[in-house]
Amino acid sequence: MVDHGGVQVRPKEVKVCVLRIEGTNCEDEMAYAFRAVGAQAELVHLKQLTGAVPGEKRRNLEEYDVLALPGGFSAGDYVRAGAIFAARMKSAIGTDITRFVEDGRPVLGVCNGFQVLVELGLLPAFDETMSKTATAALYTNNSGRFECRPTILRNDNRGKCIFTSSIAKGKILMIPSAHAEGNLMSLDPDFIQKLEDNDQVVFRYVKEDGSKAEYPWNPNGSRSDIAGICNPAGNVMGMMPHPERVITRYTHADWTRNRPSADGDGLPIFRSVIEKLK
Amino acid sequence: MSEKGFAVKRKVPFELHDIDILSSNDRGLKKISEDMSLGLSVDEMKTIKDYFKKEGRNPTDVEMQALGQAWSEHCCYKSSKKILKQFVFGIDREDVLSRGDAGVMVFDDEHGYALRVESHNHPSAIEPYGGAATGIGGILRDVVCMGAQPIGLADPLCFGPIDKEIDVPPGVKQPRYLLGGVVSGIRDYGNRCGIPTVTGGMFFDERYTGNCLVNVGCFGIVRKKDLARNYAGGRGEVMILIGGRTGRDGIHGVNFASQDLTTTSGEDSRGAVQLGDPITKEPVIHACLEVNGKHLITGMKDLGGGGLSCVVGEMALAGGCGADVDLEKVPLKETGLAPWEIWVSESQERMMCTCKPENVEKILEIFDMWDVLATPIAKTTDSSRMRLFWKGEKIFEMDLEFLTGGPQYDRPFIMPKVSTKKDEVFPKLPNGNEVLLALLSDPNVASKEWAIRQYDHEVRGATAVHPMVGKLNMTGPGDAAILLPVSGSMKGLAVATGCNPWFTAQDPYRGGMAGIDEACRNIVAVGAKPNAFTDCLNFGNPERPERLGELREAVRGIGDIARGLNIPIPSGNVSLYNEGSGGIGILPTPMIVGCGLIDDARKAVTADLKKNGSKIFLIGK
Amino acid sequence: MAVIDIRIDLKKGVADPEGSNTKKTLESLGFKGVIDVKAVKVFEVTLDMPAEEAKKCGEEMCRRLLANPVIQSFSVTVR
Amino acid sequence: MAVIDIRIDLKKGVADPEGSNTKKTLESLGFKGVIDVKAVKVFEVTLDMPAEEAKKCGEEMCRRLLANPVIQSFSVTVR
Ligand SMILES: Nc1ncnc2c1ncn2[C@@H]1O[C@H](COP(=O)(O)OP(=O)(O)O)[C@@H](O)[C@H]1O
Repeated sequence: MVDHGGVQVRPKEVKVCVLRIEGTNCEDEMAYAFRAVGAQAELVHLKQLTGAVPGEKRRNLEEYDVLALPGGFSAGDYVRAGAIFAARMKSAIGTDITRFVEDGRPVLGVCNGFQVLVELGLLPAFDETMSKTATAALYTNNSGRFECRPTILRNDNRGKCIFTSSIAKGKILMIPSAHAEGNLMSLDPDFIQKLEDNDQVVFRYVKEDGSKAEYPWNPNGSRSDIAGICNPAGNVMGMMPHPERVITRYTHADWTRNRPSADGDGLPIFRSVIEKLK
Repeated sequence: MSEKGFAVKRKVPFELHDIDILSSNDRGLKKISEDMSLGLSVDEMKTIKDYFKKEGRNPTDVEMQALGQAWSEHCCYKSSKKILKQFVFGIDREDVLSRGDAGVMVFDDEHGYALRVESHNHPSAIEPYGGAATGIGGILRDVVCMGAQPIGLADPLCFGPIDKEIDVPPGVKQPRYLLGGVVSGIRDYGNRCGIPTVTGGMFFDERYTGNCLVNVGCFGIVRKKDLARNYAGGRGEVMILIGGRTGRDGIHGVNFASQDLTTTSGEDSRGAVQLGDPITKEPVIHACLEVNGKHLITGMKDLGGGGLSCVVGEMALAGGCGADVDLEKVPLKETGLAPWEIWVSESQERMMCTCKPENVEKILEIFDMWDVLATPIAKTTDSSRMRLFWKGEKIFEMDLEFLTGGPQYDRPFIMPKVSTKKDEVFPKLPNGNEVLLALLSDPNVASKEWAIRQYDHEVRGATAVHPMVGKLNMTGPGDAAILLPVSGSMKGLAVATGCNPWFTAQDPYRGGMAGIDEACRNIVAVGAKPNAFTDCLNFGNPERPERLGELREAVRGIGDIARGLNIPIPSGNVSLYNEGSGGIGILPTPMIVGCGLIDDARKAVTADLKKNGSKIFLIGK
Repeated sequence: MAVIDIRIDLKKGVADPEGSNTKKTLESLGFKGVIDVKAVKVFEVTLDMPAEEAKKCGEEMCRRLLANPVIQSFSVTVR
Repeated sequence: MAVIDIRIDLKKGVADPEGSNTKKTLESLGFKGVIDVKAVKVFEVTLDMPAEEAKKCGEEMCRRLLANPVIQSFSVTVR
């Protein structure tokens, strides 16, 4: 995490809730990424939202403009990645979350956060804001193991997703992946078509020249190379790769090979949503 | 412990025995040490007997077990301390901030960085997954103890050959199986804790078949004003036990680490092997750093080898005080543990902190917020003794100096035979293609990417130079990784490893030097300046003069070159008794982990060739 | 008191990388005639209630936490 | 052809973080009376051989690869 110059956007104080439970990680860099684009990010433990803490520590989801679920792991990813975090959220603050989403407020889930959003039923959410049970799954990588490697994403969203609102369609970004369970699956044969029809596909894995990815460019075997999707309303997005790890160029795996810009490729995602909220 | 001739059960409603050493002769003492798995020699037992003669009573089983732990090689470095003192401890520089559980060096005006490496060899040879995972857990705690946020991990490993199924002695596991388990253990624990594994190495040779080496290093960053001490602030303080519950796991782990592996180790060392729980660890790290950052505590130390028995004594003694412990307050995993088991258990994920009584409440509140168990179990006193109580009964009282001092040996050694130019034969090479292919397919040369990419090396978003460098998805190994420890600053910490066991076997003195030299070159190759080293000295049985000679010479080499370069070694670890069954010793392996500084990481360089037509220079001779 | 086994299987058609990696390793160790290996997850749960009720409770646990219906099926048996 | 279940249990006294984290979550979801949760690994293996032989083969697989006797015990049953 390094300071990033060149941020001129000074929007109204956008308050971001970066949610954590025991065993989450990546929350510091997630908060840092939002701060880098001028937002006010706070690390909030799930306990603080459920009232299981002394008065001055309590928080209400209502107070925030953006909810961010960080990557890494949660509760060791025992049972299934994201399952424990999702079940605890749903039972404790399920209605607060539904209200938050129906209010049109942005929710971002990265990596483990994406897994949590799917387990919660906030993605793909074809029929309702939050489905009762999960309707998709992020399943074990085809390789059967954890993969930490650079991946290249193409913005395939036609304009609905709030997190890519200032990123040109077709734009290529280099955003690294690090996960063991990132293969987006559904048993619905029309799954991909539905996502396409609703403009819910956000990012696809591609090769450097933008052509179709195969392993390792698609690190998990996800169908149609999908790396990130949003809900039908466009305010909930989940993605496997980690934009918060590339806020400056100096954390890109290949920056010594002459990357052109000083910004990292993850920055525009955070900037998009903050600009929308200004 | 079952009823044995020398153990007299005390008339109390719990398991407590007085051990009759006062009326035991040498043979009896030897038998007591063996039957109680104390790992103490007859001479050591006699010293203990003399002490208790002065006390006018026999020791309890709790006291004997505590001595067994405290006087093990692992805890008191009895065979190596003299050598370390003579050659490496003395290298001082004004930017060494601490030589505690981890070494701490100045990073910038406001911060220090922590470094330490440790071995987890024997547990990993028995249960590779759990052994490696708990190794990571332990080294993370050593860094957290300094008040430092862990920012990176290193994992240099040595195994037997993996390119073929080999004949292994009974009880020894296939190197392939061991390597797979160790890599998975490091992956799962490191990734789940969210600390990037950024450097390391793998080395393969037959001589590691019976005794693999799993060394794990950790780096951290701490604000200078938050630098923690590892001992009590003085008398009248409270000791708070933090983290996991105490169980039977890991009992006699340190004695086990200080013995040769025998063929039956796999079946009967279960108590010495533990599984880590990264999900407890992560909140423990957060909570410990929070109470330290708020300056609510006076000292902090992790529970490693020897468990409570070592940590309470060391924290009190170094703080210039004694301690009274309420042993029954210790939260347990299971019922029915005898007091001595609780006292020496090495259950994972535990730390101890000391504080002024008025801060206890605030501290407990913070741990509660993180759902981390924290229990006051002891008080520091103005005596020089440690006492333990169980349901009102005093079950332990010993002089701290005697308990934690431990013996120190000047064991006999033989100067190793050093290979000379005359001994070297340059092999006749077949054609170049064949040689190249053979080299590239040798596990010592072949790409380690399959393992490196299972470790998250970018979590925390602060990895500037990655372990693999070059064109995306066509990368090769880099020389050193660079981390950006301070958010908002481009000052970088370069980290790399160095060790050449083959050299060291031929010439231990120069082999020790070569490890430091390699670590330095790796660091310089990314554009950073070497600043400090930490070392893990993996050697064989020190009671064999030729093995001790190797250790001594290697350490002398390390010391000479480090002093020559004026680069300190503020921390390290010694792992002896690395011998498989039948006394096949490992190669002498002084593993070096080096740290370097680079003022502006934007000026870092990587090894990959950037474009056609560049010039290549060879530097040095 | 009842002890139940909650068995979580992958649904048909869902690839099983852990199973196929294990199969490969077994074959490389020289095991012959291995047609298929499936990795299954079992939770052995001890509940303070009669067997009938425990079974129902186990099923509810699957629906709420232990299984993802998209990829997994579950079955509960009393031990 | 025979289908066997190879069940790998953690031995008594070996910590089971997956089991205990799952228990904690079930409790926080409001499940009552949960005394214990153990995470067990099962491999369902289909073998091209008669049941008797398959059982023996499964046991050999455990000894050579699937189980570590230090922390795990195993049992093989024919389905
Ligand atoms: N080879 C070595 N080089 C430098 N320092 C060492 C070496 N071996 C041990 N030390 C230092 O000696 C101290 C005691 O080590 P040890 O007893 O293993 O630590 P702990 O109390 O964390 O178990 C530590 O500060 C350690 O860094």
